[in-house]
Amino acid sequence: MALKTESFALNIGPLHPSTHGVFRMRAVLDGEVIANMEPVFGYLHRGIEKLAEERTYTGVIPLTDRLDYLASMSNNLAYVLAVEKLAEISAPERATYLRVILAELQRIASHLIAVGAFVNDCGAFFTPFLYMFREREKILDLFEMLSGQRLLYNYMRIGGFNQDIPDEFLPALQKFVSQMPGFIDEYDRLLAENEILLARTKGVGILPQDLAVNISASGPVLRASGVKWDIRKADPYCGYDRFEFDIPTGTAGDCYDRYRVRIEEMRQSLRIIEQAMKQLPSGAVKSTVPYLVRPPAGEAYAHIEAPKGELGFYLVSDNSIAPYRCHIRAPSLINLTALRDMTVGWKVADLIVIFGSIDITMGEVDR
Amino acid sequence: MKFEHFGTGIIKGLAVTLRHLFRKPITTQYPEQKLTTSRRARGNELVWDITKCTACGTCAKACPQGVIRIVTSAKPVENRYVVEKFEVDTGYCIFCGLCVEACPFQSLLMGYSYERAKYRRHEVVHTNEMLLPSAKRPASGYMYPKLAKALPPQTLLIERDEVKG
Amino acid sequence: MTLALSGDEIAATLGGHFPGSVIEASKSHLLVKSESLFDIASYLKTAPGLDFDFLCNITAVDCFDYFEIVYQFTSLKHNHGLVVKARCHDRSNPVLPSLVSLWRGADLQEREIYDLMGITFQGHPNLKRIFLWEDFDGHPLRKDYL
Amino acid sequence: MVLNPGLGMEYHWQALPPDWPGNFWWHWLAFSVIILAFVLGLVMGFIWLERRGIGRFQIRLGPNRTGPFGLLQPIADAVKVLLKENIVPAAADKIVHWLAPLVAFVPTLMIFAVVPFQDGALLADLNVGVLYIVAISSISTVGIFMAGWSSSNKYSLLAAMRDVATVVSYEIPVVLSLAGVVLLAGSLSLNQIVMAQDIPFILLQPLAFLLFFIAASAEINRTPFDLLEADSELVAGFHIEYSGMKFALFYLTEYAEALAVSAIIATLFLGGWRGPVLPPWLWFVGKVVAVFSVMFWIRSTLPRVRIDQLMALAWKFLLPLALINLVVTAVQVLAWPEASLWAMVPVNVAIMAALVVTWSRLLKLGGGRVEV
Repeated sequence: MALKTESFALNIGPLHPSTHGVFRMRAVLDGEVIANMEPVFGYLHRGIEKLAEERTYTGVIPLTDRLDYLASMSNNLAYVLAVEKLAEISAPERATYLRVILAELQRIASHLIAVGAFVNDCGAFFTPFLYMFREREKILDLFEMLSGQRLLYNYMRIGGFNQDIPDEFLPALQKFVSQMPGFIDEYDRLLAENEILLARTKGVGILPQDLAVNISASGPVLRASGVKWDIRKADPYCGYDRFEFDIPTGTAGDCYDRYRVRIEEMRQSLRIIEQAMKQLPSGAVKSTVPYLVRPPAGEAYAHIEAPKGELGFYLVSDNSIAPYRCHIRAPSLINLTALRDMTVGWKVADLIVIFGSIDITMGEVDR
Repeated sequence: MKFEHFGTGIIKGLAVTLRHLFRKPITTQYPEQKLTTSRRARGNELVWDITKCTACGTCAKACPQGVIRIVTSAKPVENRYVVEKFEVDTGYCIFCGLCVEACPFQSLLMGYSYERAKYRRHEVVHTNEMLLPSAKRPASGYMYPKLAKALPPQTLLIERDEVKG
Repeated sequence: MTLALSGDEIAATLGGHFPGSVIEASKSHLLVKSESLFDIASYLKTAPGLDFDFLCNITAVDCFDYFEIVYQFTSLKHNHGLVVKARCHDRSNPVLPSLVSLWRGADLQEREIYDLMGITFQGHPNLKRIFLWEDFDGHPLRKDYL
Repeated sequence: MVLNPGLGMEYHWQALPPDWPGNFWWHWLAFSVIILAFVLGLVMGFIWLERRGIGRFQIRLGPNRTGPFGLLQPIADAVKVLLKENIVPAAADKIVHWLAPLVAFVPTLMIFAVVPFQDGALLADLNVGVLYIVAISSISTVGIFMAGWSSSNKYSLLAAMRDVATVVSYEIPVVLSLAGVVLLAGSLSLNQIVMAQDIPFILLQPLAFLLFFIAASAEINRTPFDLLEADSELVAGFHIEYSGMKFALFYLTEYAEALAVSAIIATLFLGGWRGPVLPPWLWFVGKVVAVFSVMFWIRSTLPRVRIDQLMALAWKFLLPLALINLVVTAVQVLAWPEASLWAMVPVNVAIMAALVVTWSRLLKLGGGRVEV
């Protein structure tokens, strides 16, 4: 006897524990299976690109903090690199090294949340999440020591930093770097071979290599699909070519690979930090930059390998003190392009896992 | 890759959590136990040194949110401007610290204190006297390393959490 | 280092295939006619030696007289990049061909430009507002939006 | 066949300890009060224990503001929940929505009627105790399904469907793994089973214990099988539209079920109230708490399985192993020499290890994309 069945629409979000903010997915379900899925954006749209057009070049930096609020340092870096490219300013050597250290610390912090939240989405009851928050907390402590705030740092400036690092920073960082590998090993013991996690993530939400390139995916999502593409290697900024590190890549492009790539990237980041700490020169942290930067008319695109992917700032100047146009290439948004392809045919529970494995921040998706 | 599909991973994970059971909790009991914030803390309110202020208005221009309002008047006898009203609407303030960086006469500092919740909307607007430094409203060392040196060192989790993974 | 290909050289090769389609070529970018944008893009994607398989970024700039759409192409294979621009002079109804059929990465970015800048991309499978709600009036990133 | 309605009651009456005061009705009243107090008290204890325990597993403190060590936290929670407004969705099926918490809670409470707190100290020493538990415990599902259905919320409905599927599948391994114990003890009465455990059945029946623990956790929806609450997917599952007293009942049910399973495991596998030195009821409570501690330890560690994996686990892993265990036990009961019962322990542990390892190799939980 054939049962009469009917698919139904299920709104996942905007207020849902696993949408990492205010994201909404309109899923059409056939029982538990997703027959169709449409992402709905815009619940956190603040018009940052428009706001940036009315602020001085320096005044935009606090705005960039609020893009990917889990990786504010990387956003600052991408923006100041774009302005420096536009205004042809170069930061002093010490500042570039410090930028590398901070960007890599930020990558670890962001990946810790990404992995923790991802495992939470798989259904773990906050334990891995809180273990990872503990290490993130240590990084936030370091950032607080530098910038005075824990989340929205506003620390980088056009041409360097607003102030030099305090004396107690490097010993604390050294301690963190020496402790962190042990903690990463602990996460691996907790999660990497867990049969349930493997069952939930292996082979789930596969993003094939050609599709990953075609949708302009970047960051761990692209690398998990097997593409060895990292802007730190491909287009080095801040002297990343001076450091030795590997680009971890996945093979299958499934959720498990994305999780593994993030864990491995943390190890590589620690390697970079160690090298940068050894090579850190002394000297000024800010080059002489006029109080109100007036870049010559023109345009510049600077991109960095942010924790979520390729974060780019496209700035157009009309030789005034405010950007004429400031476009943000947000990796979180673009990585979501293939969400429908990755989720249709999977179950509701997988939808959450796949979405969690992409690792987005709504502040960056909606801007 | 080798996966043993008979629960070894689960048992390993259980061992990790069990080990954590015997570690010291890393949380602090907030209202009783307080961590010392960073010496450069960008705390809640601006601290304004009226004696050094020349009413130049640079801070107001530097503010990306436009929350600083200065009313000045000229004092031709002393050949200088005086501030009649210095008003900060901390409700709109994003505590970015750009005004402190911009101040050329070291008369504006970030506050070191926190816990400044208010019951009324108008109470977040701070004017003249409310911004002056006092024992309750110490200034932080943000942009001023000398001030920072005098403040107590920040409590770091890394110092408290000694256990190696 | 991602090699930024010079617009001049690409313009020279393009001139043979698409005569008259390149309006302006400089060291930094390539300005093409909006009608031939799609053909040029599909050529750039597959032409041997170029292989721009990665559409890095699309953005639009309101220059009052015209809208300038900036495409940043990257080739992951050869590690080089190219900036291609196109212009829309009709302010009331700016239209460009959509590149979604070539790079699906253009999908959300074109929707974003449509939403905030009001440029219609012909051939886009799902062109509707992305950040703002459906009956929102105006396009905020235009310079005349107040 | 004519059922003799007097038989069970008489049997039960005779099974009472001779020095027990009063008559049958006094016994009934006293034990109803004891069971209610036991369930409510221990459920509150469990809530406190779980929150504090998970807090420590997660290197934080857990609730510690209400009373010493936060001991009054469950009471504060209860007061808060009871004072909350009772909100019923406009589109809900009101009567069913109202009935569902009761239907879910009462059977859970009824399980304790046959659980012995110490020798003979139980409400009804049914000679079909295990059967009674199995029968009564699955009624809660009806309540949960009623809740999911009547809320007219899609999340609740999904959760309700998941629960029904889970219980239907997991009832079988539960019964089969209990059958091994029953074979060994030679009785369905829980008190008799406790009496039979000179060696705790966890040692004689390790495989049955493992299967029962997994299956029972699934049936009462403890992590990693908490699919019908699934806070990361279904927000709160079947009780998403419940508030106030009715929500409190569901919350109570959840922990009462955990308590019931802990009590059953303690009785059937850990020797129930038997133990040296300490008074029997304390042994019983201690064992119950120990079993529950393992449950929240697991909860604090593991992610959740998916619904199809849950089904696969039941049908491909638990069911065949339970059947094998039943056959092995039956053979052992027939052929094993009575005197050398201790020798059975290593044999059965070895059998369990071999079976679990080999069967796990055959089982693949991952992947499995469903085509639409």
